[in-house]
Amino acid sequence: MTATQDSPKGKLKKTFFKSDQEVRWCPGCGDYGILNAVQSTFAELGLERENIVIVSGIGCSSRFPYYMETYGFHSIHGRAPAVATGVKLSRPELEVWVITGDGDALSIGGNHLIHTLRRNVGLKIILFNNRIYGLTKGQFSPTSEIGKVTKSSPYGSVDMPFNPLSLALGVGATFVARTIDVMGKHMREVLKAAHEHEGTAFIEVFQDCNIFNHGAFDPIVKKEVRDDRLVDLRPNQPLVFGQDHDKGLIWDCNQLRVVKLGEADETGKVWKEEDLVVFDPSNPNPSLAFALSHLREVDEPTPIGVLRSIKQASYEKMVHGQIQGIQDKKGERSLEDLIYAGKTWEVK
Amino acid sequence: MTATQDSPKGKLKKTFFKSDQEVRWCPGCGDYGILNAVQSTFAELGLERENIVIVSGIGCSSRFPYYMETYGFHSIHGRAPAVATGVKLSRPELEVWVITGDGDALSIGGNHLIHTLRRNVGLKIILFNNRIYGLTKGQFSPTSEIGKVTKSSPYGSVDMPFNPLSLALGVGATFVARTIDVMGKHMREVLKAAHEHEGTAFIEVFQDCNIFNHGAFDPIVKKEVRDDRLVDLRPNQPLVFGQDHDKGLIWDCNQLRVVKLGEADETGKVWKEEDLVVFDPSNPNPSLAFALSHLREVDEPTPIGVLRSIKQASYEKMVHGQIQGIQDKKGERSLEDLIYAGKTWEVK
Amino acid sequence: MTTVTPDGSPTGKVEILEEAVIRFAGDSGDGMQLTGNQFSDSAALFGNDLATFPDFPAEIRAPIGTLAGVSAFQVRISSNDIHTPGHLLDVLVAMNPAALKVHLPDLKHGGILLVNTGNFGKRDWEKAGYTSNPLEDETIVEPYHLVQVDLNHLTKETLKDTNLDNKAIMRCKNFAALGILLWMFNRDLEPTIRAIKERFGKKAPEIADANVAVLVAGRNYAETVELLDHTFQVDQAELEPGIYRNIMGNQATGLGLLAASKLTGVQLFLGSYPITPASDILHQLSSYKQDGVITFQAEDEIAAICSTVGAAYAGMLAVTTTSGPGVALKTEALGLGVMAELPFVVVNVQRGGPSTGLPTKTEQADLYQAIWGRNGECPLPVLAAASPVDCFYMAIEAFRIATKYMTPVLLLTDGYLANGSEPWKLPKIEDLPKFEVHFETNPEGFQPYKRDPETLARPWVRPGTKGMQHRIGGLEKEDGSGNVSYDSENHFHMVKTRQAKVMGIAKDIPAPELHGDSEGDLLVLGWGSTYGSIYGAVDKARKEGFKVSQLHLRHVFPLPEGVDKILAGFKRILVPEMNMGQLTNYMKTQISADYISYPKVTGKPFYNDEVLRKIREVLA
Amino acid sequence: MTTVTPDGSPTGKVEILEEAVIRFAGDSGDGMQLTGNQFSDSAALFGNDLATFPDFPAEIRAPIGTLAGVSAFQVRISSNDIHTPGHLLDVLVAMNPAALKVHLPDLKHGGILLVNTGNFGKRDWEKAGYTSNPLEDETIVEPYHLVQVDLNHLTKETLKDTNLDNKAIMRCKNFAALGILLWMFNRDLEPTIRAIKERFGKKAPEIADANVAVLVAGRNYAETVELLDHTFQVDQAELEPGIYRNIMGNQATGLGLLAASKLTGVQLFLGSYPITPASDILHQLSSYKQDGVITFQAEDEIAAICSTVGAAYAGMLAVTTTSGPGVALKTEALGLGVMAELPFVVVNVQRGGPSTGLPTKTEQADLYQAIWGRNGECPLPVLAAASPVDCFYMAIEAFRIATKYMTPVLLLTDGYLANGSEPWKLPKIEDLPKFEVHFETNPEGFQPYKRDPETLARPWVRPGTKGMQHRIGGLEKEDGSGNVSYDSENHFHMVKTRQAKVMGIAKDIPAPELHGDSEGDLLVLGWGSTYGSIYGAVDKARKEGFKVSQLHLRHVFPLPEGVDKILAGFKRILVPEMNMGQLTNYMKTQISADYISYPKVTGKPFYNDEVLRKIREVLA
Ligand SMILES: Cc1ncc(C[n+]2csc(CCOP(=O)(O)OP(=O)(O)O)c2C)c(N)n1
Ligand SMILES: Cc1ncc(C[n+]2csc(CCOP(=O)(O)OP(=O)(O)O)c2C)c(N)n1
Ligand code: SF4
Ligand code: SF4
Ligand SMILES: [Mg+2]
Ligand SMILES: [Mg+2]
Repeated sequence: MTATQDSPKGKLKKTFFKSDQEVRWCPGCGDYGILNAVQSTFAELGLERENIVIVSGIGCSSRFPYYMETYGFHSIHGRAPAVATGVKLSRPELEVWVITGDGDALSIGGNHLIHTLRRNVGLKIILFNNRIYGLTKGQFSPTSEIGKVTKSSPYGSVDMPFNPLSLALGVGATFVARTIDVMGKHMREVLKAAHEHEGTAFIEVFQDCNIFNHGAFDPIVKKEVRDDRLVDLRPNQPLVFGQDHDKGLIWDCNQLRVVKLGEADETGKVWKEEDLVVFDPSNPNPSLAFALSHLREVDEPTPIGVLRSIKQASYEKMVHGQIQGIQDKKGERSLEDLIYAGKTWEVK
Repeated sequence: MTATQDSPKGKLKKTFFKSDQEVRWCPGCGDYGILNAVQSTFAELGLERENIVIVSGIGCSSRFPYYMETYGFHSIHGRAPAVATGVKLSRPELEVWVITGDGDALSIGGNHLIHTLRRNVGLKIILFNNRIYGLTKGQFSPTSEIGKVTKSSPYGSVDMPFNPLSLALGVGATFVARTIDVMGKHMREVLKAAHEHEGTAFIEVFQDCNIFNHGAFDPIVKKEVRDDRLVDLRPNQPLVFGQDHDKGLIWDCNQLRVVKLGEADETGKVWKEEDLVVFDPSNPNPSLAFALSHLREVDEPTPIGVLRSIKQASYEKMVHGQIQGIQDKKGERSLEDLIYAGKTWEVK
Repeated sequence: MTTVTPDGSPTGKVEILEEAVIRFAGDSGDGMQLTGNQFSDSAALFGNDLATFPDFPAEIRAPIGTLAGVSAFQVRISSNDIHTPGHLLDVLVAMNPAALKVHLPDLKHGGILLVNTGNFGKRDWEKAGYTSNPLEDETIVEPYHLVQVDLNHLTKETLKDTNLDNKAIMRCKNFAALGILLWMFNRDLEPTIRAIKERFGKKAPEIADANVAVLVAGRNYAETVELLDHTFQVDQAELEPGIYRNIMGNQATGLGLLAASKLTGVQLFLGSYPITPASDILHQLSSYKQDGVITFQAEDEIAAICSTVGAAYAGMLAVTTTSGPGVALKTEALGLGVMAELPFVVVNVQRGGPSTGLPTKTEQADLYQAIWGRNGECPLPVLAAASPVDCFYMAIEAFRIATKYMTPVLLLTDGYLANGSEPWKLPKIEDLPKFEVHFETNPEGFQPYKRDPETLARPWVRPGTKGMQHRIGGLEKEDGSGNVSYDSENHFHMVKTRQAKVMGIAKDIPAPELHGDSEGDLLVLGWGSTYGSIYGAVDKARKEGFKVSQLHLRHVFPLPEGVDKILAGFKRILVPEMNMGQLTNYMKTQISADYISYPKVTGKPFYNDEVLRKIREVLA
Repeated sequence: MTTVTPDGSPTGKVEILEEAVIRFAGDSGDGMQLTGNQFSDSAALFGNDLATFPDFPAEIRAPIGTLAGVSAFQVRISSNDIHTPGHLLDVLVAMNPAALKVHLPDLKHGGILLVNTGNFGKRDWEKAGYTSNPLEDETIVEPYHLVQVDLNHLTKETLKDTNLDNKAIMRCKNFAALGILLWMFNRDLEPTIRAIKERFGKKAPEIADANVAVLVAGRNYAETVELLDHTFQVDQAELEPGIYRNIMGNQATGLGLLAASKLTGVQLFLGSYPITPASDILHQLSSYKQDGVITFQAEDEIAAICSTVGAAYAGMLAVTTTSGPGVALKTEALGLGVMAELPFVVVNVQRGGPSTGLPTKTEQADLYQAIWGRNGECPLPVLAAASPVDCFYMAIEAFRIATKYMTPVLLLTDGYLANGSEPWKLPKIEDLPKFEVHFETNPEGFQPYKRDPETLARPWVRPGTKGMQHRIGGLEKEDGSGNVSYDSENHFHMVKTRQAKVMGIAKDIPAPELHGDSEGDLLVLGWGSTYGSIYGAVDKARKEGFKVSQLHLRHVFPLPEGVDKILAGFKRILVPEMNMGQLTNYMKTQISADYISYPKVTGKPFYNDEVLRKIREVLA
């Protein structure tokens, strides 16, 4: 608990959102970076601490609310979106953020996640994807790759993983994004976009578990390779990437394909920027976003940034709008009206 | 129970798969047509009754196993894919079919469904989609359209529905198809393709609930409109549809678009069959299948048939393959080996 | 004792009855529920006491004319104060052979059996599994007073000049039966005619007219042919003066939940997932939008309760409604509610179990689950409504306890209460239980687990309140600060505190009223929906001279203070319940006494007679 | 009594102890579990009886040097037959100030306190919340025999000529402590050196060499400086002759499950979802692929048990493993298992509750849930293992009962058993319980619910068996045919039959052995992991002359036949349990007697002394 303190709008520091609880993740854990980015973003946005509710499930990541000087609810494994839906439906005026892990959100909590997304409840969901169960000390998760050796798969996992972005797009998410624990600035931008979105914002963060799955994302996020292995999505820009901005994506044979810019390919064709696919996250049709989410991690660039952000009324708006409309038409009833209703008769 | 009876292979009648239980769906229910098609297909395939296990959840549709002279398990609401996974992993040699409804599979059972699909467990899942909860007498389901008035939404539902095919594609399903209760022949073909598939086959069937949601699919499946409102997918064929085969689908501005064949459009372009998208369900990249699943029901044709059918080892094959491999290398241990292992010492 | 019937119509002899039990039975499509309700309404308006109970078929509509498709509605009308819809029938209306087969066993010997012969063709009785026409089989119908009417023909004749098609015409035939029954009991047709017009008048005036015509035709036919040589009369009951309304248990529950919201001014939130026999509460609250009720049909029971937990945290009167299998799924989150000490209500409308069991039948077998069905030391108050009307008051009581003690509360009702109805003497609004809800807003010295010294409740803070940000969750927490704590002694302290808080409610709930003397040979102890069955039986037994009393629990856990003293006044305690002895075992853990368990697990409620017989047996 | 130590090394005085309790405590990264295990192994090889118990910190690795990051391992070595890892410590090894702070309260006055001064810098003791160096604070260390060694320095010096980097070098320091302890107890280094080489030899021979060097250096240093003026000796225990192995409870459970499979020849299937403290069973069975074990890490606990139900239906020995919150999620499917009468096992490794509670601490508070935690009348057998080794036998017993009676079985263990270890005298294979599993294959007269007249079990049919197709499910079914039935009397019959089947198991399970006389003033009744704590206490109390005996339940529901007779031999029954009195209440429902509940809910097991004190108090 901290005493009342006015929010010095516009010049908040991230410490304004720090609670008095000692942060207890392992040294080197990627969770620290995300905590940092969230605190900074809230500060930059000048949010009021008392108007924020952070709901989490169970997992290392789900300890998050303890470290935030906001309202917080560390609920049970996999159920954070359902708890948060109750909060948001009850109090649409509050900012409700959900913190969850790849096990919490996609394994036990898969059902609540997909229903939250289809309903477009106004929650901002940050999925800390470390491709492992951290808290229970290292079993494979629904995002662990095939062949992964863990405590519960000593001979290698045989479970095909989910692609969280494809999953979200498939169930009708209205805002889908991805960012990376070590890319603070990028993350803050994504978080801000999520904040602005009406309805559910789903953000996958690649997060390093220093203890049980260290370096899982190195092949694509290490500084040296990052530019060639990631494609950072910019609204209404052609899909260019590469350290030298020398590669791009075209639509070919019903799918996306990587081409080198300014060089002739085997057919002799020289690709230019204007041949590339131009990407618009606000397109109501999710076909291209889906194709992007499906780029193969091994040999194609991994998309980061906002894949989808469309306008659609949030669930709480629909719910309250309906109530308001009916109230406006019919008016509230007194308890007496309600009880003394239907067929009544008098005994004298 | 019926007495032993040899399966007269090759000349089976569908009655061979009829159990002695009286069928108890409402008169006019679409479920009858599906029961019929399944029995016929099993007969055509010459399956052995004792090698089939049908697992269902709870719902009108889930009464299905009682009517089949096979092994059957009417389990609990939403859990059929999980129960069936246990059966299939234990006994890969059995045919395991799952019968489920839109509430059973997509509401309470959503999590098991998506995990079954991503793992590619060798189950054949038939989802009876009547866009309503039938058994509990008419509440809206996760496939009911916005605005639907039901017992639990007297002022109209405000929940955005799932698109079951997009959902399946988003979570990595290897076989995805759709058919219609009143199109027996089409359904039997789809069922056969599902039977042949390795891994999970997911089949959505548009099913009329005569009592609580009668005519829900009429705008697209009624005989008069059907040809113009449905596009029946044929492998490696251009996407043509329409009573007069006069319409087709092209890829335009990052999504599919309907064009009229042989006529000039506003830009003056005359579209021909060779301009159309050619569809191949065996393409490992699901981008186009996803785009198809997203055609708008109101003004674009609804795809039926097989949207996706790719080769990928089934989960049970992976599991048993791994066990076999390790057994081949290390051999089984006797109980003695196992108990008298680790650091032992003797007390004399 | 003679009375003139309201419309002064009786032509022949009139037999005065204290009460009558009537059952309407037919195919699901025959409109038996509507007919039964109309008959009940007319009895209520007339001034009888009454109780009703529908008997639905299994969930899916079975093929027409089959045994599985039979739907029935029972009503008991009385000139006395009654509490159950009765057992053996005075009148059975059987619209087809299947209805006859299913329900005849319940008809009293000598009772009136009214059949619609229009549906007794060969195919009809074959479908019901008869090998010959049962109406022609003396061994079947001989014990009864058989009255045969071709209602199909009567209906068709009556409506032959209308524009209705045959299907629509045949749908009216239940009103012919109703007309006959109203004649039989000397009832005025007027209220029924008015009701028909209200129901169909606006949307389908031609249907309303047809139904009225058939109703009148049925009455006239019976009168003309003197269908019985005398008619019956059940006089007005001496009910307390007041405004009355007939109400079903589920309806009362829904209304009670909303009443709690109106009384406190705190908005109502329902998170629910449909399940028989609880769904109607969801339906009802969904129609309360004009009163600001938020209803959320969740993807499953887990999401339903979790959204409820979230809503309670957010400062709503939050409730989730379900039945046994749903509670099973909710237990993990109930534990969270106990740990986070949040106020919300879980309504379990019990049905036949275990597993999917008998979804449309009644049972009381979820008491163990309610009291003990969670991992860890996880106590929470358990209430049980005693009658359809009591559902209203217990719903309010559940919210009172939840918000005062900051705890989840389980309210048990069951299929019998849910769908059964009885007249409700409507309370004055000012007589309704008052309770206030307090949201903590003062940051001075605030701690999320600082307890009220009397109730041991922690403060309820609405997120959004300035300066009171705090974190809660499912891990054990330090008392006071609410910080996560792995400390051994704190854990023991918290386990004891949570228990003490719940047990402390015993002081704050009314001692159950004793029906009968405070000492005797036998106390019949019940809980929940058996109230009426036991009441009637104890009444009769006392009249027979037995030293027996009744005690009925509506607050089951914790027991109200003083129950031990009441029990001590009796030599033995008979515990009838619709389970294998769950209250009996629970009582053994609380108060030692000589309990006799009397289980009945047939999917049907106890009948007065059964309990009476058992009392006689025990005291023989 | 004097003995020569194995390597004949003691130079100074040797004190013979009956037993010693030693705890190694340090930071999570300090390797305390390994050190403790190595010390235990050497004691086991030497011939002591022993019991061990680790004390992990909460799940996430806390920052180095903090209180939350302390990890400990306790071992009690004895020349007697012992059953618990003991309570107060004879020796505490504290590798840093945080370890000192957390564990010092448990050190006996006069006990040896070995500290690594290398980690007692100002920043170190500040991190542990001390305001001055505790080693210099007499009020803190005065009551103990403080032994200060700079293990960091010793280790660095020893390894200064190796190629290891500083981090790797510092990881060896626990072996210096181990060397000192082995010297202190006059133990041969040889077995430990062999173990180090086995463990590290192949992958990292330079690490193995370094560890050995530091181990020897520790021993030599202690000997050279005569760290204590005398050393200790704990003689061999008189254990029954045989081959022994040290085993932890979870390990024994996993092995028992596999043993059942090997004994019956039926393949083992595990459907599970990770949860502390049950996950290790999943890990272990996942490594049993060469034995054909199928392990399925499901998406959640519901899928875990449902896949288990499916596997049981398919003819496997099927099991699901979890802890309390997981059982909460499994209850609906458990009901299905009861209704479908399928044989499978649910293992609940209990932890501190309610809700998420104290995941790494032990508790026995899921007994209510196990016996009564389901909707409807849903009885199933509940077993509880009494010791780490007993987990092996109870796992086999669970499958025996499940398959013989066609019922789900709940096996309760807990965190204390799961991670605690004791020596196991390995059984001869031919002495293991025999049981056969029968699959019905004869279609003649087959009915899916035709019952064995003795056990009331229905037949188990593997799908794929010709001519025996049938349908089962969660709706109530007709006895015999298994067809769905809504019949009232059939339902009552089935409810009674399912109950009779489970209660009938009482005849088929061994009466619990009485420890002590069959009559007396007090019976101490326990269940599950309290066995050892009660055993030691009763032993001592009897030596003190009290008329007290012990009865321990491993079959909790139903109670074995004859328990009532045993209880009748005692005036009062004391029930110590790690909950608020769950067995006590359960017993009240079964056998009336004068029970005294003795609850402890601190996340820690009972100590012998506590129980002893309570016995004295009760009998005072
Ligand atoms: C009902 C239930 N089942 C299982 C667990 C154990 N559990 C806690 S967290 C967790 C998975 C954590 O993985 P993830 O969500 O990826 O979070 P991370 O620790 O990696 O951040 C599991 C299985 C639990 N707490 N509750
Ligand atoms: C745990 C649980 N919750 C709820 C129910 C009630 N229930 C049974 S079926 C059903 C939904 C049925 O809808 P659907 O799956 O679409 O099947 P349909 O009847 O339409 O074929 C529900 C809510 C139940 N049986 N079990
Ligand atoms: S276990 Fe992994 S995810 Fe958890 S706190 Fe440690 S580094 Fe982070
Ligand atoms: S309620 Fe609807 S889905 Fe169910 S059986 Fe009747 S028509 Fe079919
Ligand atoms: Mg993770
Ligand atoms: Mg449906």
